[in-house]
Formats: sequence, structure tokens, C-alpha cells
Amino acid sequence: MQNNHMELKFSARSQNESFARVTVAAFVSQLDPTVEELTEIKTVVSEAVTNAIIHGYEEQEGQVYIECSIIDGNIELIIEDQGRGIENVDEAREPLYTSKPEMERSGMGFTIMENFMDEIEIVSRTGVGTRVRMVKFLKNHSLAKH
Amino acid sequence: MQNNHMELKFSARSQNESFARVTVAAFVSQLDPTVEELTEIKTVVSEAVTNAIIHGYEEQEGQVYIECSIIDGNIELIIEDQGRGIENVDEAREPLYTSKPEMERSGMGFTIMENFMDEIEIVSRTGVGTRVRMVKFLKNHSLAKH
Amino acid sequence: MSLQIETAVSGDTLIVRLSGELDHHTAELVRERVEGELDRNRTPHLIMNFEGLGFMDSSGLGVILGRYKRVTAGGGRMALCSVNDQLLKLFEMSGMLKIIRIFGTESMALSETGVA
Amino acid sequence: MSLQIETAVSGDTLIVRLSGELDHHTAELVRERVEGELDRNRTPHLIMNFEGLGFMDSSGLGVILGRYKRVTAGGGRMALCSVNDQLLKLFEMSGMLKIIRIFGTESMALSETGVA
Ligand SMILES: Nc1ncnc2c1ncn2[C@@H]1O[C@H](COP(=O)(O)OP(=O)(O)O)[C@@H](O)[C@H]1O
Ligand SMILES: Nc1ncnc2c1ncn2[C@@H]1O[C@H](COP(=O)(O)OP(=O)(O)O)[C@@H](O)[C@H]1O
Repeated sequence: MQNNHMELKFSARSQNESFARVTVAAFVSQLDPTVEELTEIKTVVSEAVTNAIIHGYEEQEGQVYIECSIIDGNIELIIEDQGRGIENVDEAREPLYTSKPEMERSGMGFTIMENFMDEIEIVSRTGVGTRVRMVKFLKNHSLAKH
Repeated sequence: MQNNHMELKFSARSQNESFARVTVAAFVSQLDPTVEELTEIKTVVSEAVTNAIIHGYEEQEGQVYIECSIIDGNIELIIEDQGRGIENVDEAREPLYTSKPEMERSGMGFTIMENFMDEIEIVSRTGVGTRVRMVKFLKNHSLAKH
Repeated sequence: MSLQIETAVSGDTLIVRLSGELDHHTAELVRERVEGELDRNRTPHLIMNFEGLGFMDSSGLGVILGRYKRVTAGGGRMALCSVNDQLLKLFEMSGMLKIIRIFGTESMALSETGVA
Repeated sequence: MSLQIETAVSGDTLIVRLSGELDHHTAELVRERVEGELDRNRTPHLIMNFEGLGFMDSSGLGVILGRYKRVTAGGGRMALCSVNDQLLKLFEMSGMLKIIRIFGTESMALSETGVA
């Protein structure tokens, strides 16, 4: 399996959440992930993209950026916005913490990303934006051959 | 139906041809196109992306760029490469013309794009790259409501 | 739309069956529809059936917890059923399994909420 | 891989059944496999069955025309069958309908190529 790379940019609109999931899943499926791995990847894409739309841009105009790389059969995923940023990343990562309880947010987004991925790195600056970088090691990656 | 926009960039590798088709189809399906319209869009994406990979980059390293916009319920599609470019665009557009008959190319790519889309514009400069811009008017676009 | 919502009433219980994909884009639909049905039918109890659900993320957790709060605030009971492995993992992570009961089928869930 | 190729021999005819997606990425597989089978079986005639094919673009036209040239150069006949509307449009646009015959089913195609 050779390395491979894609970048996606789209309007920060809720109907693009499913589009983002489908696109990353289509790219990643060349590695023959298990159904479980694919569902986990779709879920973390959904979490990070939803955060960019709701929290980053507060449902105003904006662009969401996704980068996905296949490196030695593993997946690196970067999801980025140029929105308002996170003041306290440690607090944001706490399970059940949400700044928008009135919107029925569960505060589980980052916890799910941490659970479903092998590495996560959050870089955020208020007024500049947020960048979430995640890595997932696939179980059968040494078997993948195309 | 609000306007919507996405941009995609990926490695010029043949396994990304199907990825490009799936991604554009997923984005465009928010307009509820007919099966026929969706197949036509997938086909022109495949033609232009394949051309970028085979002719633009001659199967060497490179990046393919896709832009897709939904404007008033219609589709604008731009597929671009920074490859070798086309010397004579008029000749290239002729049905059955191919510069790579030894690769069993049919020379039908541009003819298919012209037939399946409502507008096509090809801008190319040798040594700089090629940009194909196409527009498709969807039949039921006035009915689309999401 | 990528989410379908079907509702039914059995005795004192509103049953909500979801199929398709439940994310932030579609969660609002669920919230409005379930609130509307609870208001209209005046049923104290609620069952959510996830049999047809192909995808859910934390926006789904939020909408379920929101309904749980309303139902229990009114003295009702809430149960979930037909939950696949992916959903179960999300429920577990969020601690929801400690407060909302999950059943294999709708009728098993009904035998729980149905008893006044 | 997103393309499956199945082959069979009936009398003097090689039958190739394609399913999945035929594009530039998968066309090479078809070319190699069909060339290999024609060499091995020494059948003069060729039928290509597209019943299971979900997608094809002009790279598919190229690989079909390439096989047509080989088969007719050796004095054989070639036929296509189970072609859906999308494929038919591509065959029509390229002028292929004027040189290669298309049949509804494999057995109808065989009754054409099968007669020596
Ligand atoms: N892209 C982002 N831009 C700004 N703030 C964010 C972003 N992502 C997350 N946050 C902040 O981190 C908090 C926790 O996020 P998360 O765990 O996904 O829960 P939730 O989205 O349910 O609130 C959010 O409530 C928000 O305050
Ligand atoms: N992106 C491109 N970069 C360079 N040359 C191109 C590109 N696209 C098309 N061409 C030229 O135009 C010709 C006709 O293209 P097309 O109609 O798609 O037929 P085919 O791909 O089968 O050759 C090609 O053979 C090639 O010479």
C-alpha cells in the first residue's frame, strides 16, 4: 500500500457533516478497514466537523478543512477551522464538558475522539481557530495490499 | 436549497479516480439528482481526473484539484492539474483524438464531458497545467428543497 | 433527508423509531418531533427504538439526554431498544447506561415502561 | 479491488463477465486477464457480459476496442451483452455500435459468435 493524501475544504453547514463522513470513509476504505474501524473514523470526523460548525463558527459562514493521509497503512486525520478557538483546551477535553448545554450538546465529542483514535492533538488559539490532529493505527494494516 | 461549495485536492494516483467520483456524487446528491444525472456527473469526473493523471502528470507525482459548487440548484465543477498542459485544445476536443493510442485510450473523454454537461470550458497552457470547468443544469432543481 | 422518524403510541408510552443517520444536522428534527408528539399525546413514558439507525454521534447522545430530562421531570420512564454495538459504546462512554435502561426489543422495553 | 472478472469458455468463444467498476484504474486488469485467457484457450471469438457492471467510463471503451482489434485481426467475432442504458450511451457516442453487435443475453450473443 503506497502512501496517499487528500485535502477537503467545504462550507461550514450542517448538511456537509454527512458529506465529510462519506468522503473520509471513501478515502480510507482503500486500506480495507474493519466495519468497526470505519464507523469509528466516521464518528470522529462527525464530531470534529460538528464542533467546527457549532463552536468554531457558531453556525455562521466559514470553511472547514480536512486533511487525510495514509502513511504506512495508518491514518492521519486533521480537521481545522478558522473560528473563535478554544480558551481552555484542558477543560474542553473533559468528558461531559460543554459550553453550549442550551443546545443539548452532550460534551462527549472530544472524549469520543480520544477513545476511537490512537493519538489526538488539539491546537487552538482564540480568534484564530482550532486544529485537531488524530492518528489511527489499523489492525490489519500489515495485510493491506493493493 | 442554499448555495454550497467544496474543494478537494488529492494525489494523482489511479486508485483515487473512484474516490473522486464518490466524493463529488456525495456532495451533489443533496440536490436529489436523478440516477441518470448522477451517473453522468460521476462519468465526467472520472474522465477529467483520469486525464489529469494520465496526460497531465503522465502517471508521475502530482496533485489533482476539484472544485464543486451548487449555485441556484445547478452544479459547477472545476477539475484542474498542474501538469504538462495541452498544446492544441481544439484538436484534443475532437471525438476519437488521443495522444496516447498505445495506452488504449479511446479519445472519447472530452466528447463525453461535452455530451453529459451543459457547459464546458477548457483552459490549458503547456508546462503550466489544465483546467476544465463544466456546468450542469439539473432537471428538477426548482423542486429541490432541503 | 437522511433521517426517518416514525412514532406510535402504546398505552401510556410514546414509541419513537429512528432510521437513517442521527447527527447534528438531523438531531433538531428528532427533538422537535418528539417534543411535539409528547405534547400532543400526553404520554408520560418514552421508548426510543434504534433498530434502523445506521449512524449516530454525540449529537444523538445530546438529543436522547434532553428527552430523558423532560420525561423524568414529568414523572415518566424512558427506555431504549435495538441498540447496535457502535451505539452501545457511545452510551457506555457517556455514562448513560447508568441512568437509562436498554432492552433487546421494543416489546421488552414496553413491558418495562408500560407498567404504571 | 473494485472490479471482478469471471471467465468461461463455450465452444470456440471466450466469455468474460465483468462486475463492479471499470475505469482507468481497473482497465489494465481486464486487458491482462482477457489477453491471457485468449492466449491460453485459443478461442477465436469473444463475448463480454456487462450485467454486473455498475460504472464504466471511456477507459472501458478503450479496453473493449483493444480486444475487438485483436479478435477481429485473428478472424474471430466479438459481441457484447447485458448492456445498461448508461453503457449504451457511451457505445453510441463512440461509434462502437456500428462495429460491435450487442445482445440482450449471453446465450443470444453466443448463438451469434458460436456459429462458425
Ligand atoms: N472547533 C472548536 N472551536 C471552538 N470551540 C470548540 C471547538 N471544538 C470544541 N470546542 C469547545 O470544546 C467544548 C467541548 O467539545 P466536545 O467535547 O466536542 O463537546 P460538545 O460539542 O458536545 O460541546 C465545546 O463545548 C466547545 O466549547
Ligand atoms: N489534463 C490534461 N493534460 C494534458 N493533456 C490532456 C489533458 N486532458 C486531455 N489531454 C489531451 O487531450 C487528448 C484528448 O483527451 P480525451 O478526449 O479525454 O481522450 P483520451 O484521454 O482517451 O486520450 C488526450 O489524448 C491528451 O493529449
